[in-house]
Amino acid sequence: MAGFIGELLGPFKGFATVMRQAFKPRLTRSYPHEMRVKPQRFHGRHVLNRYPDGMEKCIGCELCAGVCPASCIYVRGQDNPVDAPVSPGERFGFVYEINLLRCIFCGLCVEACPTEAITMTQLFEFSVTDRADAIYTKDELLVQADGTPNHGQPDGPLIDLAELKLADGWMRATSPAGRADFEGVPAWTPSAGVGLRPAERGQSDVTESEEEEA
Amino acid sequence: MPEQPPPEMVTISLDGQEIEVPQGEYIIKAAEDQGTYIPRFCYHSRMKPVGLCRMCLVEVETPRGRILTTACNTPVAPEMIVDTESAVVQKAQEGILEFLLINHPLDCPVCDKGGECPLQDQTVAYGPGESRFVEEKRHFEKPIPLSDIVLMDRERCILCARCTRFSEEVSGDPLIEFVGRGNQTHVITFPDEPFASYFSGNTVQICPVGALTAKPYRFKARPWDLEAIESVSMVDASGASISIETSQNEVVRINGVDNDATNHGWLSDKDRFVFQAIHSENRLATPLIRDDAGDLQPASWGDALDRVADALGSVRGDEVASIGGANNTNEEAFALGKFLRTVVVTPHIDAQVGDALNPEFLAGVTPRAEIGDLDGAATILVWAGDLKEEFPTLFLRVRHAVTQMGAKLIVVHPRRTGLDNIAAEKITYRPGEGPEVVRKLTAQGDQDYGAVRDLLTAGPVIALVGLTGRAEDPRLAEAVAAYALGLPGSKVLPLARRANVFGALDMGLAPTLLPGRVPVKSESGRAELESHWGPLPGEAGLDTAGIIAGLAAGDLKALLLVGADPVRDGRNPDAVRAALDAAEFVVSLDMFLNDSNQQASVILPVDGFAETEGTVTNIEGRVQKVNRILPGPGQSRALWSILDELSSRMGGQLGAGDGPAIAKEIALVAPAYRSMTWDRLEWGPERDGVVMPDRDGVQELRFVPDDSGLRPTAGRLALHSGRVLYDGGTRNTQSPALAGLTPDPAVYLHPRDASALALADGQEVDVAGEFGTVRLRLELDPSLAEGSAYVPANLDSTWVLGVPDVVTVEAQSSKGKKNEKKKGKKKGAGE
Amino acid sequence: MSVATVISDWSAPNQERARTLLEAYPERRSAAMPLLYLASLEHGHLTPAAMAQVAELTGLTSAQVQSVASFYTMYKRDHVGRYLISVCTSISCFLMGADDVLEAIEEETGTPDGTTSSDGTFSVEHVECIGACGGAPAVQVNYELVEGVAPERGATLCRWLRESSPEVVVTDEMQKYFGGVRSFDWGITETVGAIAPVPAFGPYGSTGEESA
Amino acid sequence: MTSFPMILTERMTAHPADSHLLDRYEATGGYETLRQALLSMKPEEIVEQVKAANIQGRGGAAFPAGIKWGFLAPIEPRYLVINGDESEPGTFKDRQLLERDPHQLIEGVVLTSFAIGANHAFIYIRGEYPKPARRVQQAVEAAYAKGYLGQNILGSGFDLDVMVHLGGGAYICGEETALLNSLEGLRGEPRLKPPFPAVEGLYAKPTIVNNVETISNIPWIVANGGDAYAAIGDVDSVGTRLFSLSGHVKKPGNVEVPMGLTWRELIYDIGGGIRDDNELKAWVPGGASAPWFVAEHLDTKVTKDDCAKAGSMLGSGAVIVMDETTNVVAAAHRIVKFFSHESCGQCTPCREGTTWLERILWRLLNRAGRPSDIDLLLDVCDGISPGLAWPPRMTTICPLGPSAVSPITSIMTHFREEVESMIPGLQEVASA
Repeated sequence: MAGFIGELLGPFKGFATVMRQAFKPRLTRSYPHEMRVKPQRFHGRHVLNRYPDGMEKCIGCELCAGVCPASCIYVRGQDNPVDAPVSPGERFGFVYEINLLRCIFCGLCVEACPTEAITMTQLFEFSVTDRADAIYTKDELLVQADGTPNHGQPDGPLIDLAELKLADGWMRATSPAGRADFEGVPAWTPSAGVGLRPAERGQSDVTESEEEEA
Repeated sequence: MPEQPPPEMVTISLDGQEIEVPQGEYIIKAAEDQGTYIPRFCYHSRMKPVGLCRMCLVEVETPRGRILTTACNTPVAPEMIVDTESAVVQKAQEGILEFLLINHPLDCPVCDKGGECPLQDQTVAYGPGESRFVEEKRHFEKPIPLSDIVLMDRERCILCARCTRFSEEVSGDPLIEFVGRGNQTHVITFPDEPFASYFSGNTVQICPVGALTAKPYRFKARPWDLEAIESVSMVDASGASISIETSQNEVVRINGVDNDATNHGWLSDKDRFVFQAIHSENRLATPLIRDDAGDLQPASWGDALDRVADALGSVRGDEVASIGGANNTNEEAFALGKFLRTVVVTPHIDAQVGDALNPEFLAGVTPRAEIGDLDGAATILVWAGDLKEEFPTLFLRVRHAVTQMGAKLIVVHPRRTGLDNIAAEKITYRPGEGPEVVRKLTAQGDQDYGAVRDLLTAGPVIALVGLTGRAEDPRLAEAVAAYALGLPGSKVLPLARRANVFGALDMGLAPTLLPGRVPVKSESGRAELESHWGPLPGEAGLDTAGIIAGLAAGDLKALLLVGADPVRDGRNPDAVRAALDAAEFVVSLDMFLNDSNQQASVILPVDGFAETEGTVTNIEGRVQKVNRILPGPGQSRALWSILDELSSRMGGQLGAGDGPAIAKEIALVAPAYRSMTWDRLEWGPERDGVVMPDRDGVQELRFVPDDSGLRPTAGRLALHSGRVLYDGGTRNTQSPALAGLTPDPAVYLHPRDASALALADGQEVDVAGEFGTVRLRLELDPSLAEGSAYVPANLDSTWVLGVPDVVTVEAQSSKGKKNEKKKGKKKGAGE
Repeated sequence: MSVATVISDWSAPNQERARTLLEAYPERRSAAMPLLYLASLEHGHLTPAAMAQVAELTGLTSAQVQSVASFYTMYKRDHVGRYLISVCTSISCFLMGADDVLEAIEEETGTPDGTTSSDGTFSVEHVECIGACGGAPAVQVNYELVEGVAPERGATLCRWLRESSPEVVVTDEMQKYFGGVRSFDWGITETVGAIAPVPAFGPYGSTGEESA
Repeated sequence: MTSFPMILTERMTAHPADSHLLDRYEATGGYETLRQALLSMKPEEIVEQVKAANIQGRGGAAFPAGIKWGFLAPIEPRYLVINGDESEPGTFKDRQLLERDPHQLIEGVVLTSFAIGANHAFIYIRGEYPKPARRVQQAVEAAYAKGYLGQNILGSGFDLDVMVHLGGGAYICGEETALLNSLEGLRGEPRLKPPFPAVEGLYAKPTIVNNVETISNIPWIVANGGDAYAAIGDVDSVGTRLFSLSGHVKKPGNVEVPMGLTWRELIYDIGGGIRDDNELKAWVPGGASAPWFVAEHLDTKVTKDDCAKAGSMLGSGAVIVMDETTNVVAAAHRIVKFFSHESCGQCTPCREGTTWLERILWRLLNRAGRPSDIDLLLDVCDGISPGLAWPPRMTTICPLGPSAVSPITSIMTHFREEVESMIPGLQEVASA
């Protein structure tokens, strides 16, 4: 008996599922026309940063290359030209290449970097038609003089510069070494310029609940 | 090493463990040998302890209680109780590290030493967690170049004095020193007097922090991406042990390896930086064939080898000759010798370019000294080229023996040498008058040289015998050796400069020698070899001079040049060039184009240093392993593989399929090398090399020098053509770091000779000899014997002069033109 | 190379003194320090050229001589004024107010500690203990001592030096007019003194006769 | 105070105008001892007398001179070097001996050289003492002229050459091996010991280095016998000694007193008490290297052993008195600054440590100290002188580094509250 009724109701059960789902919020988006806000700490493609005066932060120390578990970074240092230094100090990153086909976006390079030269953005669209193009060179990685990252589709709908600023927020969150001492210390970021970042959990006055509120 | 009595052993207690150590050993060394590492910065096992850094503090039980003392300068005593890790010691070590770090910049990421830095390592192991220093660190201007090669960053310096001690104690040219006092002490050169030492690179290697850096390596790589392999320096024939370090298939650095038997870990700057030539853009990377228009065109290996095989096959075997092979490994030299003797079938083989001693003397003089014998010598006689210029690491060993081990030194040379300032006696003679000096030394009751003769009565005497200059009669050295061998407890160390010339001779690359120090004229030796190789010519072939003459006369038709440049190195450059032009076919196997092979018919690129694996033999007959860490550039190939393929094209069978196979054949057919295997040299106690022959006396050639038949002197200005370290040779000029160090060419005259000729210091003069004329600047040099002229060999212009016995020096034809003496001339020939 | 050719630009008496010094010591190297004083006297201060000359004389390298010279505070490798005023600021003098003396002298001469006045008259330096603690605070002019110098007397001393510009600086003369309490009684009055900022001893920088 | 002979200063006290001249010296019995000793005594006898006198070195380390002479290695040539590099802050006794009675020193030099078999003696005088050096030089020349120096002295067959060598301005050259380096024309850096100078000294030959005051005593000892000398003073510390009084005392200057007085007698009776009759706060008993004494030590006896037991030393005999107005941190800073300035720079703890200490004290003085600085100061001191005990253990080559530690441990022991009061916020925290 129950079996019979059950069979009769079967199609309606199916409809019910459909109807139930139809009124739930939609998860899919019409990417690329509509972009999703990515998590603050999204690991996107790397950039090489500059100091506010335009000097490169990379000193060619190769620590990122040394720490990279995928061995996808190749760096060579060189003596800084005395009259036209590229970075502060004696040494600068002369060659800087990341093979993004090998990169596993673990972010160890960011942690290893002693000068915050390499950070990750939220840029994630970098399809290539030639494997060689997946090796990003220093020209592509280095931010422009105003701090804007280079990217393949500057004016397309794929890039939301506001989002990039969020990426900067992530960078500041870990800088330098996430120490609470730096709370309230103005920091400079590629696209957001000089600013303060809000305190995080573990830093002075922020409790877990407060953070969630925020 | 010579046998020394075993040291007396004492028992001490180290961290509660009883250990046996040699009496008098410093605690730091004794502990290290037992596996207990005591941290240190200033201590270096090859220099006297100074106890400056205080890092090696340990506690020692004494009658007055436990005292803190430095392990680097406290010798062990019987029953001594040493504690290296007590709480007091740990606290002290932590304190010292904190002190060292308060003023040390934390720029490890940009520091070349970062990653292999003793200060980093020991801070991690023994140091405090954090610094409590909140003040501003000490600042100096940085980095400042101390010389063309070495840079100094005084902020990083921890004042361990390793560099200053090295230059004062080991190399004897204290050009860098502490300046200032207390907290402002730093290391620097005198203003306008650069750290122009032949050994400056060693200070960079032993600097425990990144204070001293060398330009060729600076910022080239980080220690963790280096690949390293041990090998032997091929700059001179003293066999300095090195480690070749590469990054991304590029040699970036060479470091000395402490080999007790040879270099004690030290290198000359040439040993250290000559690797740059490997990566020169002028390296030959593809075979070249001369086309009908006379131009060299790139070709395939197949075409090039065909061409060579055809050419060599179209003449009689004994119309072919070969010059060179002294810069290759023993295996390559052996393959070359076998190729020539069995495939081409010619006896005209010479690895020397007519500028060295009799091969039988070099290979077979007995008793032959080892370098280590210097340390036990009472008297050292150096009658050879200026060791500082020709054998820099051997120079350091002689210095060590004299300044540290108490040997008395006698130097005989036509001019001042680098050893003069530590020599007990110096004899300066006019080139060509050497036989007279020998006669006076030998003659009983002769009034001259009494002090020298007195010194030579104290044995053991070690005589370093070689050519003082290129114009010298080679037989003089044999006469000197004959004299020296009559002295008490004497041994002779024959000197020839070119990298593996002793290996080449031992492998039979000489007209009079077969592999394994067997004379061609030895019936039994030849028969033995024939049992492996088939019939061989019984007559000695022509040497380089004979080959040049034979080519000019048309008796010889084809020539192999194996890494040789006889035009520059020969006695008469024009004659050699003419002979090469007269040859029907010249094939050059080389790494570079040079003055001799420019006109060759075929040029084949070969692998060189760091690109081939094999063994080499040094001046003492020590066989050491050289290793490969790089592929050759482009299409270049190993010499043995080229010869192997050439053989098969010529219908022969060389059997030189790979290095190990050749090594096995050497052990089979070369008597003196019978026990030699690569395995022996790669592992265990014989990594420092093995002196051949083994002491079981398998060497057949026992050359006894005599002192007859010397060339008489003639002419007014006898030529002294001495070699300088930084010469105009290919390797030097292709290494950017070294090329700039070449001294300015000049001719040196004694002031009295100059005034007799009415010539002034700094004047441009024409120097003319039998073979050519060259215009040089005149420098006065009171250290020369009167009646002689010194011209450094193989500089950019001087080689044109060739090697005449005598020269004339006269003012430049356009008179009255006096050039101002050049300021800031490079160290080298002038020194 | 003979001594004369190395230091041919020195005055004849100083050449002679250099020769004597070189012979006096069992090893030539020991003469380095006295020769450095002599060279300072010849060249006004210790120039690189002077150090190179001393190197040549003593058989050292120039770098070694520079190393030795830089270790000791009395070898001045920079320009020094005609009167080198050294104010002791070590513990005993400090307790008796040496800092005020230094300040007064700096003010009077217009020459901050560690510098030389632009007209080359004064060099002012603070020094560590000069062995006049009983007569603190103490000052030396060209290493000739004045003890018990109160700040205003220090200033007067400098004024006197500038105005009367004495050829020879004599301790007893200065002590009489500008000094105060002394470490111990000196007994006699001397006329020997320094003619340059080099200690007035034996061969270098002294004049006059030692007399009762 | 019992009566005692004025061994060192009698002549200069009696004849202030010409005690430095040879005529006066001879007129007061000078060089008589030498004449008799050279002609009638064997070298060993002189050594015996000096051993019997048990005179302790007056340079600072107080090592018995006779025993030091006994360590000489049997190698020729030997050298005698007189250490006149008196640079310890507070010390000016040798200056007086050099200036006022140089012949007494020279006679001592000849006697000592004869005793130890040296034919070459050097008198090393600090560069800042040109006047004493002149007087000694003049005296040496006069002695040569009269045959007290040179070949065949007084017909005895004994030869001696004496050279006066001027230093270049470096306190560290008062350390005997540094002095030898300086005399050899090197940087005045102390050498590693062993070997001691008696075995390998000047030019690597056996060498005795003695202080000016020590050697100035020798003529009296030889003339009157070692036992007579040993009878003066206290049991272990014998003879008379020159003390240099300076600082806040009414009568600064050098005084010759027998060993064994109390500090109260020295400061209040001989030194006349504290200026303005202020309270005594502390004094440095033996030159800047010595730990300080405070009022509770006033009745300690002035001998080597008693002072050592009380945690300090007689050192160079310099007594620097500080009254109640003294800022002890400023005083300690000044002393540490001295050592930091005079550090030769060769070994790490001294070079870096003394400078660091100086900078921490400077911070304290400028009210920029941190609460953690007290511990930091003591810990840095510990890194130079582990355990902060007296006599000090050292992580350094020579005692200069630990000398800089003395004033700091002194103020921390005796005036800790005053030091703490200079650190903003520290006492509030402590009282809260």
